[in-house]
Amino acid sequence: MMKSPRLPLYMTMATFVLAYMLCIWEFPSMFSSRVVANLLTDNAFLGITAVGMTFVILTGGIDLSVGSVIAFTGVFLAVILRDTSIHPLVAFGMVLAITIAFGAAEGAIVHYLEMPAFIVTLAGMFLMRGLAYVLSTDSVPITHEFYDVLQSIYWKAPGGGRFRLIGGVMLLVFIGAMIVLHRTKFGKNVYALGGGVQTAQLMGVPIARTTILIYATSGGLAGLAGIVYSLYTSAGYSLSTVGVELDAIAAVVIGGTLLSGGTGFVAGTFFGILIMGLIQTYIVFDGTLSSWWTKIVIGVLLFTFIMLQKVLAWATTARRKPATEFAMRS
Amino acid sequence: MMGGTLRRIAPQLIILGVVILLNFIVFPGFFSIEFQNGRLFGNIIDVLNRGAPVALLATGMTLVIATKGIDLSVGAVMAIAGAVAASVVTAGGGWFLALLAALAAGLACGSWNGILVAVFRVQPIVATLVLMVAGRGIGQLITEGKIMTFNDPGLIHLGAGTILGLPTPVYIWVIMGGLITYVVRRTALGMLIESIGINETSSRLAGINSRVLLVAVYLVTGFCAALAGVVVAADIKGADANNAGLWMELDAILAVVIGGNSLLGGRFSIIASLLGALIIQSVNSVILLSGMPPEFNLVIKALLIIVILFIQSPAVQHAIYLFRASTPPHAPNENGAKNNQTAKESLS
Amino acid sequence: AGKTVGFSQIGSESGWRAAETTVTKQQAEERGVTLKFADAQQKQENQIKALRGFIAQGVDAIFLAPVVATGWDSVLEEAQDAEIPVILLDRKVDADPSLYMTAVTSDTVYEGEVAGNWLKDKMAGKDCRIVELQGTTGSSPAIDRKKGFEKAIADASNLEIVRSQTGDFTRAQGKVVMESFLKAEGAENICALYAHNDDMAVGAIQAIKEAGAKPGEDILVVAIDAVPDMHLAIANGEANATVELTPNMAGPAFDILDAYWKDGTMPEKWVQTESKLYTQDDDNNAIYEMKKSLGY
Amino acid sequence: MSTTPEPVLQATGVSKFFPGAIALDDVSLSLYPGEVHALLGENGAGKSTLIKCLTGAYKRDAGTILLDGKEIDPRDPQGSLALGIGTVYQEVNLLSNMTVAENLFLGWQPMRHGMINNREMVKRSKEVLSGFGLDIDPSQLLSSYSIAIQQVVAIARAVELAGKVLILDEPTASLDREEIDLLFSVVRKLTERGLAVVFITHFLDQVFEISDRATILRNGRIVGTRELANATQTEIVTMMLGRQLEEAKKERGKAVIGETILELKNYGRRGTIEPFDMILHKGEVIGLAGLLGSGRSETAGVIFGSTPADQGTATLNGEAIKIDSPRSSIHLGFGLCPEDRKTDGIVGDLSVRENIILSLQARRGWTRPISRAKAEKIAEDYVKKLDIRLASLDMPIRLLSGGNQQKALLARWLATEPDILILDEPTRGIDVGAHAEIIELIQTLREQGMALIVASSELEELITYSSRIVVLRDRRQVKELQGDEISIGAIVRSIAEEGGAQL
Ligand SMILES: Nc1ncnc2c1ncn2[C@@H]1O[C@H](COP(=O)(O)OP(=O)(O)OP(=O)(O)O)[C@@H](O)[C@H]1O
Ligand SMILES: Nc1ncnc2c1ncn2[C@@H]1O[C@H](COP(=O)(O)OP(=O)(O)OP(=O)(O)O)[C@@H](O)[C@H]1O
Ligand SMILES: [Mg+2]
Ligand SMILES: [Mg+2]
Repeated sequence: MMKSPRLPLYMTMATFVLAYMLCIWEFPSMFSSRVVANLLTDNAFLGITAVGMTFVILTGGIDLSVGSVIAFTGVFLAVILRDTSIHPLVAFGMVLAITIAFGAAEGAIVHYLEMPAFIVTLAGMFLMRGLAYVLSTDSVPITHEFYDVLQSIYWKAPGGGRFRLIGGVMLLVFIGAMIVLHRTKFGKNVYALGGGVQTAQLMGVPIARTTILIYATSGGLAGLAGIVYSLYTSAGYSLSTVGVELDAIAAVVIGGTLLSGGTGFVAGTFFGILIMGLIQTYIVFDGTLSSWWTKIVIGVLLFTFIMLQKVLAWATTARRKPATEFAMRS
Repeated sequence: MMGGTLRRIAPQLIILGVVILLNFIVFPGFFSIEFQNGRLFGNIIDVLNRGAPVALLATGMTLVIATKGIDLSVGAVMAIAGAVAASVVTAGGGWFLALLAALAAGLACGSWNGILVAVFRVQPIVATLVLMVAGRGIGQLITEGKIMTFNDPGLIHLGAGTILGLPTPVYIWVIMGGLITYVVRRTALGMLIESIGINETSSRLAGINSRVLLVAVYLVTGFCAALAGVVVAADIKGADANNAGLWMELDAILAVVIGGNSLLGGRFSIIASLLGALIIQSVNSVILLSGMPPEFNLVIKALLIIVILFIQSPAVQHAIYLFRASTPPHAPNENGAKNNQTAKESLS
Repeated sequence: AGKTVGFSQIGSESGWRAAETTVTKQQAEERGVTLKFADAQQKQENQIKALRGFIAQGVDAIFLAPVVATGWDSVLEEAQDAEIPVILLDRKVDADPSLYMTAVTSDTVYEGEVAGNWLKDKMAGKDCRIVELQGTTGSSPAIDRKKGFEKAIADASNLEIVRSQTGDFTRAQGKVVMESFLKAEGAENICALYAHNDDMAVGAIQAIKEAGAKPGEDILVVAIDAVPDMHLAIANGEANATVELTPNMAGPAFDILDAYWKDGTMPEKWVQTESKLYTQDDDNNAIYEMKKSLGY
Repeated sequence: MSTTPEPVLQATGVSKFFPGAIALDDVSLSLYPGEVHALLGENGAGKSTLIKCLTGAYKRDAGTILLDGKEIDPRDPQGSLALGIGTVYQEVNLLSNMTVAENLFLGWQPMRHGMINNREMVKRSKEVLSGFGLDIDPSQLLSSYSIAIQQVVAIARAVELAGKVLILDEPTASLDREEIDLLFSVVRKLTERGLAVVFITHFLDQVFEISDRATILRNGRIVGTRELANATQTEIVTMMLGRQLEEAKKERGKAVIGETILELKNYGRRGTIEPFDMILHKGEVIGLAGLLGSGRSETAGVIFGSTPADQGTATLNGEAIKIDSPRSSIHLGFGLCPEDRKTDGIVGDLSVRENIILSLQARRGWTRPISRAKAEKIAEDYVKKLDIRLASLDMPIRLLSGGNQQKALLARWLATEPDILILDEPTRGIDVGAHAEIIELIQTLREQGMALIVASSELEELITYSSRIVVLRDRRQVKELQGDEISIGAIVRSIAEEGGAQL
């Protein structure tokens, strides 16, 4: 029998499979290695961001700064690689250090100043985007040969799909996150925080350390996403990835994680990302939607997924027998 | 009662004062007000006038946030309402009809959100995300992606007109904010809303109809957003569904938080949120008047907000409290209430 | 006949952009081409996704109105691999020219120059304090149009930009920012407004009127795009000049495709559209009527 | 007993101030290895505050704490846990979003190759819990178990973590006799190993049963510490209350039972409670008895409509009614004071005053607000009547002590002046003095013609006021006792009877 905590996860997976089959039924050419490869490549940076977002949301927080952090990372890398002769790997290290520190600072403010995460990270969002502007308003191309090397790593599948390095990075991040969340003390502390900060504290969870680590993780993963994005576009641009935080949140929530914290799975987020990617692919394949219908249809599809999940979950729990297995022995 | 309100909004008043002082420093003519062309003319008037959309949004948003919810769709609802108003007047309907139609559209949007949240139990942020994405599309559908320009003087008056020299939007937000505050505080609504925001289960078991209240709260927000949408459209004599209210939901939420309201629901003060809206507008004013290149806009805004929130944060407020009242030594500090969230759980 | 073209549009952030979409769809229909339209909502990642989607579908050609100049190399390579020609509309990209067939764009720096030159001629040596409404910070038209204008007035010491702030390309922000300019400088101390697009100019005109000054006389107004409402403002004497950015980029692009499909003719790498200056000397009412139906 | 001269834990001069209240004033406490030390006092005396200061959950304002003679300064519960102080706080403080096993092992999970060994964790959880007589699936979510089971899990966790000191704050409040016996046997084993146990409760019988010494607090001050071997209950109670407790226990009323008010036929809810029949008269009290999880709370919920019945009929004063929500039943004159006051009862951030008038206000509707003066008066009335200890009516209710919160909730329902009042564990966490008062209150209400349904694990209390007792097992009514049939023995027997006489 299904265990209830995993139910939303299964629902998301079922929804994705169902939706993909419907898409193929309408556009047979959607069943191709290209589409699958594109789903992974195009959503790599979003997926990595969403992993960090899952961590934050599991603790009952939120991180609105990720989109700006990605943009900042891109611009920073582009400017550094343009103006200095630093090797990209070193630059990656630098930018990760900056974004992790930035995230940790947000976490520290959330914890020590007792300010709501929504607002702290909103200010962080303005700040990082602003810093990106200050570095460069122009979009700056990246022309380092090391980038070419990284970009030329891909596996061309039969059917023309290119499975690129960045898709692989995303998968690794997901797997790593799963291990951390489910098999480490830190992971359990994340869930504990989401179940109630006060309670977690009384149970001996190190609140300060966990909160700071969580936002540092989110910041760092946004930094990694920024690196991936810069590989994806070979450029840094201060106006890029506006609103990505909302996409990430939507993916996390579609993946079955509760915004109130404490319940959810990284794997769900993965399918949430795929579902969002599928919606966009579908719209491109359709190709008849005007600008405004595009928005309306995305909204409607989002709504449909949420409702489908609710209905599936409701139908499954209604059929479930009440849990009578347990009883007191006397 | 009066004293309590004053104490509640004191931090906001002080911050507003400081930001306005900052305005005065970057632009010494900030306080000058002239009467020309039948209207009062000055930066202070601008702050009051330009603060209207965010103030209107913040009024409704305060209530939604008090119920532990959030409404991301207000910007999109503004776009819809502006588009509806514009299309009614361009189709020959009078300004009043246009206003009614826009408000009806706002109420429709609000009830959609409310039903999703209250009946289908979708998390507010996601429920309203749907309309945030789709709503702007609906607005553009109505205007077909153009800026729908109109010339109806009645409608334009709502955004760009003046009454007794003061811009009309100032009246609109002051009256709206006052009215809702009055209704909420003179009836039991305020307490009931706070109650469901703090503990919905308990409230339901105590006999409160949380469903109806939730829907009502989203209705009010939709209404306020529609009003804001009409004001914004009337101001530029055109419905710009692409840009009207874009990202303004964030400013509205910010205003509510600067107003000292907890995003975790419960106790709220609309007046404080309105002050929050004025603070945000004053910050924008500093940025515009400072003459700095626009690249720095966001950095300045972020830094000012961080400073404001820092001053307001419970930890710093507490330190100030301790500093002023040095007896008893460590008075109300408890390790337990580290996070805002923690305050929600009982400690006994 | 029976060709399919994918069109990745930036979004629908302005009336001009809506018109470009409308015109492109009209052109496709006239020529019997199936147009697959994808709106990217101002996001490059969505445009890349759209391009990859088009490639996966195997369209015959791709139109791309890129949101930003950089970052297209790898997806353009994939298109080239799949032997799908790509034509850039309205803005250029930073990639190797061999990766796309051609670019049908205006010269955005030049647009700014046209506007600047008009003002320079108009002032003819008289002192003039200019306020500038910039486009969205960081967007390439904003950067280019600023650059072009500054280049044009660089040698005119009588012209000086005294305030410059972003109006986000929108009418509402245009009005708000102009209001603050008017307060900070005083209406009588501003001689001209240069706006990076017409929408902002139209908003600013209202602010000028509300401040009790006469736009077009007390404060000269020059902007770029030539959208219908701006023609109307010029006709009413409330604005002075605008530089046209035609929304019909698709027409030339389809012509190029037709030629290519017929006998393999390769076009020039850059097809520049005209940046025509409209002033109060033109019959702006007539132009307004003509443009009104174009979906601006 | 203080066999070793060195105390394992010694707190001296502990003080704690809250705005408007001095919760602890110069309190000292010594714990010796191998002793069970009871901490006694009225509701709001400062017991919970004291242990929170000991574990670092609160920052104390003054005082020193020595553990094994060395000064310690636990800044947070994490610190005290690391020092070997295991604690069960008053309300169940576990994480309902995690499984039972995860709750048990949070922070000290069994590791293998640097990763949590989930299988081992579940296995060991089973072992630990079976030591407490609990045979449940530890890989299920904690929230799928009743509050009592959660309480046992919390105790088990604290016991496992207690290396030197175990602190139990009202651990038995929602437990039945069996579980209490098991708990006591575990406690005895621990003391044999040399642990010191702090035990807070309002059940004096249990205090005398298990404790060696007792420290009594009143209004945040130490009244004294007594060896229990040579102390009497009366003596202790007098120390707690600062006065003698009048023995005002009334005879179980043969009071006039009025006409039928509520009649339920074949009433039930699938998966929650088997269909049952019930007739309730004005002026009578029906007691619901049963073991943990037998369905007492469920019965209450179904009648009140918080988990509406999906079968059967209800008749109120002869008229057919449909109860589908608490709202509808409140309008019909019902009231339910819930068992889990933290999640179902209090609205933490609202003031005590608002909490008391909440239901009344909900019934009047939002258009007819209760004026502040009137609210003040109602609240003051009940504060006096129920002896609720508070600094001010305007303080958020979450700052009240547990027992006082419970009283405020009772006040909420009394204020609606219901015809039918359902009380689920009404005396949970209530002190000796108030306990007697509440029993008396139930009697009075009944005499005034109110009909009551009371669910309680305290059989002794139940039989003093019930005119009928319904016994439940496995979420089914198995027996109804009336009049002279009512005795603790009879109840216990029908609970135990396998497949006993059907109702
Ligand atoms: N955070 C707080 N702020 C203000 N007052 C508080 C706070 N916490 C507790 N109090 C007050 O301190 C006093 C002692 O409370 P405490 O919870 O220690 O009582 P208790 O002895 O455990 O009572 P009970 O038997 O009801 O659990 C009470 O009057 C309570 O109202
Ligand atoms: N949501 C639920 N799903 C499945 N089982 C539940 C649920 N809620 C409660 N139960 C189970 O139903 C049984 C009845 O619980 P309940 O707490 O109502 O009993 P009770 O007789 O009131 O006992 P007590 O109040 O002393 O714990 C318990 O075994 C409990 O674990
Ligand atoms: Mg207590
Ligand atoms: Mg119960």
